Amino acid sequence: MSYLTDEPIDTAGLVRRTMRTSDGACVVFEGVVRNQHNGKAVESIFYDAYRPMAEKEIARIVGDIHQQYSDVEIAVVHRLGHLNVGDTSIAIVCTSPHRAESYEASRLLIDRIKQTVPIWKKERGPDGEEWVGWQGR
Amino acid sequence: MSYLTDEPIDTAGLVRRTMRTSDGACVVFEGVVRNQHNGKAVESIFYDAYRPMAEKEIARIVGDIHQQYSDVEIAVVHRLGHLNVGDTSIAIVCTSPHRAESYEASRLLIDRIKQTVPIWKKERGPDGEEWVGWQGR
Amino acid sequence: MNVRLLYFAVLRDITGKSESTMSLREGTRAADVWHSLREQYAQLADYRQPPMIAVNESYAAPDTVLREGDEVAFIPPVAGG
Amino acid sequence: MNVRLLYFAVLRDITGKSESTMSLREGTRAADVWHSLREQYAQLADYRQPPMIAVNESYAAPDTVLREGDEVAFIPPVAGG
Repeated sequence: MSYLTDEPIDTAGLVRRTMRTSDGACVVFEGVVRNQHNGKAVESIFYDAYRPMAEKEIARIVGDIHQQYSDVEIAVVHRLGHLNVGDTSIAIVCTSPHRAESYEASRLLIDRIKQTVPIWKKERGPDGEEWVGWQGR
Repeated sequence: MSYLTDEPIDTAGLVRRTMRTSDGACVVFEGVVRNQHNGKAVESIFYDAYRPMAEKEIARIVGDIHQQYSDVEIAVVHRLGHLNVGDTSIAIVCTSPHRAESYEASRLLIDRIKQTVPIWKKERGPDGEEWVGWQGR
Repeated sequence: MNVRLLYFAVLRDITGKSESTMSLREGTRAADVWHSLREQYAQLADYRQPPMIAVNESYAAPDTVLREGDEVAFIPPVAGG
Repeated sequence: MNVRLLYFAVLRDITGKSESTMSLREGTRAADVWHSLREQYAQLADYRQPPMIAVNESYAAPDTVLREGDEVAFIPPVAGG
């Protein structure tokens, strides 16, 4: 299964396909396009990726976290392309018999995905557009 | 608005009504009826509550967390009555500009709700039924 | 004076009712009401320590002195979530 | 020998292409390729430190020696999530 999609993310469907009858807890993280970033207005975002490598990187991260939290079932979907304010860019679903593991796994997953997965975003606003992270180098 | 319901919880609708355009993160916790508890098979659960007091307690907890995490928008719904395995008993939605606060607020909310809100559950399985927590006293 | 007792969860099952009115002497404390329930219901006899207590929809200490018209509920171990 | 270069995000905008093939001497290191891009594109001239580097879809050190047919991508600061 692919971790990347060009379509709107169906978070409820993802939860439904992830939950097992032995799970008592489900923690969902959704990253959503905000209307501003560092004080600058944002109207939309274009997400770009090095797709085959991004798939491998996410798979590696999911594998690591699954090894560390073997009770946790994990689903991750990152959307690419043009997104508007309010659109979900990433959904991470963690389900487990008890809640502590799902909270921890969820937090680690998003932190690591943001660190190393080759995905980029170009923010568009009334003042033009820019690739996030490049200007500050 | 009431924090208690006798109907299935519409988590996606709750998220939709909670998100603001300035929010970039949404953390959802769902508690779900499991098929076992301490090794005993569970078929269904009956949730009972001291309703007016439960409403006040949840409101008090939400107020406390909101004071501690003023950037976080919070929604909580607890379902009462008869639930089957796989049904969501509680949904907690936290949204904020950045993710750290929503994760922390979400975790604190469920921990505190489980500690003090006057809600009880009677588990039903092939071996009969029992009120959770009473036997162990 | 009279207080209104509410019964939830296991206590409703044990007492077979969801509420009752109890006549009390002035100065009666919440924990005293628990002990009178223990005398009436054999299944509660072993529970010397009262569960958590709510007076008028708020948690209250066991030594809270009750007043005319108070709504009193004993709160068995909660299990929400 | 030849390697295939992939350009993403800001680097695609700056170079105006999404991939190219580059002829290299044996023993060329990944960072050397970055420096030849800096010579070609004025907007990259100030970036002495290469960004993260991927060789064949995995992160690799800047001093990695490239081989015939390698797929090389420079990874600007990522911003997924």
